[in-house]
Amino acid sequence: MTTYLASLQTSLHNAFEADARVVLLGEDVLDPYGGAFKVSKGLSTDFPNRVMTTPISEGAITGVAAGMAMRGMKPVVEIMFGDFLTLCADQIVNHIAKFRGMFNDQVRVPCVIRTPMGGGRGYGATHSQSLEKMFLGTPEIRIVAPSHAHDPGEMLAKAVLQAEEPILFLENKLLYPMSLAESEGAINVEYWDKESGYPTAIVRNHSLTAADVTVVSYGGMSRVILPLLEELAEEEISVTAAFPGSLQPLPIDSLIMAASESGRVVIAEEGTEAFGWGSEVSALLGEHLYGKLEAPIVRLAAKSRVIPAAEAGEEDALVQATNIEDAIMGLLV
Amino acid sequence: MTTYLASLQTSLHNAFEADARVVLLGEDVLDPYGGAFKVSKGLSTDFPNRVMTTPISEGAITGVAAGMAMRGMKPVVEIMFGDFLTLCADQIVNHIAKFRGMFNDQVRVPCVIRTPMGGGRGYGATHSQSLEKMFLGTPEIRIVAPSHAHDPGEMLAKAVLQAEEPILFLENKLLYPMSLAESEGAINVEYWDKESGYPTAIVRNHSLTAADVTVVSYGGMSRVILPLLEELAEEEISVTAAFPGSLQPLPIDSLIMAASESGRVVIAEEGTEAFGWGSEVSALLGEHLYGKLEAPIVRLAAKSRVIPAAEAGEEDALVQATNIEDAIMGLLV
Amino acid sequence: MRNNTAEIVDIAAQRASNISRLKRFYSEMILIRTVEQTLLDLFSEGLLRGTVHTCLGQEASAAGVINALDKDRDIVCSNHRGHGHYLAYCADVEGLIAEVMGLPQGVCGGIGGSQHLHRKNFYSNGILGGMSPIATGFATAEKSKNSGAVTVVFHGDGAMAEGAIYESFNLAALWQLPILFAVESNKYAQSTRIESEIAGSFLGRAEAFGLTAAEVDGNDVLAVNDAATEIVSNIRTGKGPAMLVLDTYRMGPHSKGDDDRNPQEIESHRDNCPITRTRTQLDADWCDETKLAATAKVDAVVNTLKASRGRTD
Amino acid sequence: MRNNTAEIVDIAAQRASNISRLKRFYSEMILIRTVEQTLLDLFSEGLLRGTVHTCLGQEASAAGVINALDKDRDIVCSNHRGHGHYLAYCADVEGLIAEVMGLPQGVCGGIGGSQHLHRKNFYSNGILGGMSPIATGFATAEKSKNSGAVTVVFHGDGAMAEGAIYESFNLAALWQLPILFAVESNKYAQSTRIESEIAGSFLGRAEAFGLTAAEVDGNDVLAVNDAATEIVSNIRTGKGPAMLVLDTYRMGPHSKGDDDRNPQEIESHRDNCPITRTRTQLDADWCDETKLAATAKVDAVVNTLKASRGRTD
Ligand SMILES: Cc1ncc(C[n+]2csc(CCOP(=O)(O)OP(=O)(O)O)c2C)c(N)n1
Ligand SMILES: Cc1ncc(C[n+]2csc(CCOP(=O)(O)OP(=O)(O)O)c2C)c(N)n1
Ligand SMILES: [Mg+2]
Ligand SMILES: [Mg+2]
Repeated sequence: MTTYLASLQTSLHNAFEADARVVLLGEDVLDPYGGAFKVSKGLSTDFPNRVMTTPISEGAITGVAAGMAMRGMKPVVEIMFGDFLTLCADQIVNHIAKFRGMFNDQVRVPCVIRTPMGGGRGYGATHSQSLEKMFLGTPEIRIVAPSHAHDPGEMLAKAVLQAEEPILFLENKLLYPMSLAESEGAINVEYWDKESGYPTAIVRNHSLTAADVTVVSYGGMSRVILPLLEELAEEEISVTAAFPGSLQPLPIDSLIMAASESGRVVIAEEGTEAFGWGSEVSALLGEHLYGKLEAPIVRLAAKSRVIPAAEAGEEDALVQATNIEDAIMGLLV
Repeated sequence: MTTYLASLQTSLHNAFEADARVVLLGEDVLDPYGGAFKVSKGLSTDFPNRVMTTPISEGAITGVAAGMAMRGMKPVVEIMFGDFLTLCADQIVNHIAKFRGMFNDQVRVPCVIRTPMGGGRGYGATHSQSLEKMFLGTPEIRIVAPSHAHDPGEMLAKAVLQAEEPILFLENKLLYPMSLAESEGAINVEYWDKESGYPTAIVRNHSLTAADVTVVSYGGMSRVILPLLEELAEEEISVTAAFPGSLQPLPIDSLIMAASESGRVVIAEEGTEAFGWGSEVSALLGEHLYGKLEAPIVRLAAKSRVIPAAEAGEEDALVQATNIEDAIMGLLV
Repeated sequence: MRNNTAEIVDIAAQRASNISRLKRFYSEMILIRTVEQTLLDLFSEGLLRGTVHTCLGQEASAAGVINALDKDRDIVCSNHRGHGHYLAYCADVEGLIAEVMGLPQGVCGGIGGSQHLHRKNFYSNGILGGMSPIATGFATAEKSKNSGAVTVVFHGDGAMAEGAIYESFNLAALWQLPILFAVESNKYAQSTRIESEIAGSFLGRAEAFGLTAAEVDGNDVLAVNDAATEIVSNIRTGKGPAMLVLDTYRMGPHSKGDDDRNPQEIESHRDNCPITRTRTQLDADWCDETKLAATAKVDAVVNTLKASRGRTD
Repeated sequence: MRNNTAEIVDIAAQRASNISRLKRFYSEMILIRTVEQTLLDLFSEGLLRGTVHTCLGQEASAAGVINALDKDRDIVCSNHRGHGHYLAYCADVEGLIAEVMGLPQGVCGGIGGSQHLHRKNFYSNGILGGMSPIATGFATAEKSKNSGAVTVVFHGDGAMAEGAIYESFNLAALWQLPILFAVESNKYAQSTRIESEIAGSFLGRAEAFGLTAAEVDGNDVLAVNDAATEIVSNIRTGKGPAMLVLDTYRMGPHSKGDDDRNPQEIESHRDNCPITRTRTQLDADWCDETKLAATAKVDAVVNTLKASRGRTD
């Protein structure tokens, strides 16, 4: 079975073959290194002139990608760690996200900014964050994050080859080596919002029309949720999990539908809680499902402090399967 | 009556007198110019060595302020427009907000980053934003925004002289020339969370214990809400408005209390809606007041697109008093 | 003897060509100035909002540099003080004034405003230094497409303190991109003198990053155009990225009325203004007529625009 | 004759003093190397997680530069590859190893980890270039307090592509700050050679921003220390900010096992390693003993730490 990483690698390869306008730039992306997380491995060997290794200038290379996109190319820029998006913030927010609108719809900036997010590898406070919250809410960019239940390569192909808008494409460090999840045993995976190209993965550990609890989450957090659903199936606790592939814009109808399967919602994310992705999801569900929820929505997220390098500290800071399990159980008493 | 601007000016002056460790740095902050919005006017004349004009290097000067703070000074750095915080993002998120935690509580970074936010002046897409959402949710920084019903100078004094933590201090361009709001006529202002130094202003257009609707908002948005409350008083629609001085951390208990006065909540903010400040407020209130709200929470915010320079376009993009009035009325039918 | 005659003929031809270039540049510069002054007037009349950074006194750098370009394929990235660049690029008086007035006839429908202009290969943004990575990306794309296009990006002296510019220098030099960094050094950033903003030297900075660099009297429009033409041709023929520093002086306020400079200081630059200097080299009557024509043109545009928003003088 | 004798005496004294400095530096460098190799071993054993960027081959810049400082008041800002700087600063073997192992005895309680160290006036962060504004702020504060303290901030050659550094250069020169930018040019950034990362010249860059700049053989510990001592003394006496480029070579992998360089290339640098070079100038037996002592010291620390987490060899 192919891994999350291999799916991305193959997808890039195919995109390069499909469209000569596609280029990739980033730090250390050339072979034999192939990028810090190996996503571009093999690419520069096959397409030597279209893979550009860059100096360590995250801000400028993001702008360069945007400039190339505005002049007819389809650039993919790799930011080595998602934590470094802080350095790209001005190019993303005040340039990339602004051009189309402020130039009165006369330009397009179809660039893809790929970056790995997340902790769990002991990298410490500046290399483990989930900083997407900084860009969530910025008009005119799409933010995408394949979960363990997605085919990340398909989503990347969509973003690189077809999208007209700028896309922040979030990968997850711990998912890279994992095999893609499939329907198997108690677990059933289906996809909603397929036409968007960034489907919402609906994962159920039951075959009922109603569920005990709905878990809404995304990206790397899925890694612990799928095994948890298997476990809970044995205890006959039926859970529907929704992992939107598109964090922004959100597939609101799908989330409402998934939440309605149970009326009991747990939102889990790897980043911190306040003003996070889950805040918007909770707000939307609370507003739309007013009077229809069986219980208050529960949000789970990282503790509001730096992520320690030490293993125990890091585990304590980030949401673990047991936290999610406890929240689910808490909703069922 | 003193203005929002004068209150800030006086406060800085007093802080400089009170503590020799206080310094101010920023672009064009020297007299006679006194800063783009004149907040430091007069300061360099009275304290010539402690006001430093800087080159146009927002990222570096933010780091410089942090460095000075870590070495025993109390720096205030002015970022000319809040939109330029994108350029400070790495220093704020990966340095200022990290040091205390990742150095195991062995350092403090008591710097104040002051900046004006907001639109309404026709400055266009890159000079009119409310970008606080980018930093809301970042652990270990406080974000403060005096509204029209606050004494901004008092809050600034607290931030500059007493705070141990890094503070993002958000001013509002349209509030600068306005006289500070006071209890007057139908309007009654009281303050909760005073002990924090960043009080929650509770503004009522009634003297009842219950209200028809609660408006939760902050910062510049207050400018249109106070007159609206006066108008609504004439129609005998009783509204309680809550303007937390501290956007992060949020005074949750106060917001719950204010919301409970009516059970009908309108959240209004100048920034865009998705993943904004209001998302967290709506989520919190929805979760805490589960089953106790009379109606779904309503959020009002800027349209999810760039802010046009043209007047009509800008008005259309940003929340206006009529939108808030409509929302209040909508909750009462 | 023959040689001598040939030389004299050459010199005469050169002089004639210079005169014709000077006339063209004068026309453009006086149009720019008229538009800028009109915008300040409209602001005073309350018909404009927001910011208006005018380039009074700096018209030569716009006319001189942009006329060194091949406007059909070359690319211009401009900054907050970009009206002159825009007009030198496309002479679209109506699109510009309407844009700054926030009218739908504006080149960006009034959405962009003074600092955010785009037409064909012209792009501006109000974030100082921020367009340098974008321009570097433009140049990267054009180089990879082998289009022969040159990208020029304008910065003020104050903006040269932004780190993004040096990241761009490094990239431009590493990748030998067809890009020109034009620095309009008017000695001030808003209220602050260059001595408090910039250490070292611009030329040294560019050279140390591997760019070729030159400096020119930015108020001598022919000199600017000559320098820019040579540099652009070098860039186009693959000689790598370059910087051109244009020494000039801002005669007007930073934006609308904010000017705390000593009036005597400003006055001392009056004779050095590129329009005054060009005028002394041309026929005064022709200049006056040209100026009148520019005024008439701009007035007509303004009247149409005022009418369109339901107001006239 | 007298002169000659005096000279001979001077030279002898100088040599003796050099020998004693060399011994001190050798001890420090061998301790650094032992710790770094131990960390790589602990990683292989699964006792470390995360990143470990070791400074194998670059020990001379840590020892040479940091021993030019007044450790009681001067400030050190370090980067991702900061273990050597840390040990040269405070010799805290246990605090460092424990920190990298994620133990509570670590200098930051295991929260910081390899890239985020702080003790007294030592601060490091893993964001390349990011500490330069912070260091500039330190220097601003110390200057305004008149403390006489000098701040040194270390960057690798690759990090020199970050714009924050040039904003800091400009500030440091404008404000004549007591700060030294030390560039450890090991010719690689992760997998990428310097030629693909950096255009122009480091010295030129610093000078063009108004810093004084010097370059030194970064593997000659005495030369490094001499150069740094002179520069630090100039800075301390108010001669303004400076840059020192240290030419060196990374002998180990970028972090743990990622090294695609040609082994022959690495081998060709073996004899130039600062420890090998220093050893040839000292008594071999003394060096061996010193090395053994370092190993014993580090082993003891590791054993204690392993025990404390409930494991031993
Ligand atoms: C990133 C950023 N910082 C600050 C500003 C505010 N600002 C606008 S123009 C200006 C001065 C610019 O000086 P300079 O670059 O010399 O250009 P000039 O105005 O002299 O043409 C400043 C500080 C801005 N627009 N963008
Ligand atoms: C802002 C930022 N970008 C990228 C990285 C990832 N990274 C860590 S070390 C490194 C290479 C650094 O090269 P150099 O500065 O030469 O230092 P060296 O590793 O050679 O000592 C990179 C790209 C980072 N930590 N921070
Ligand atoms: Mg200027
Ligand atoms: Mg290196």
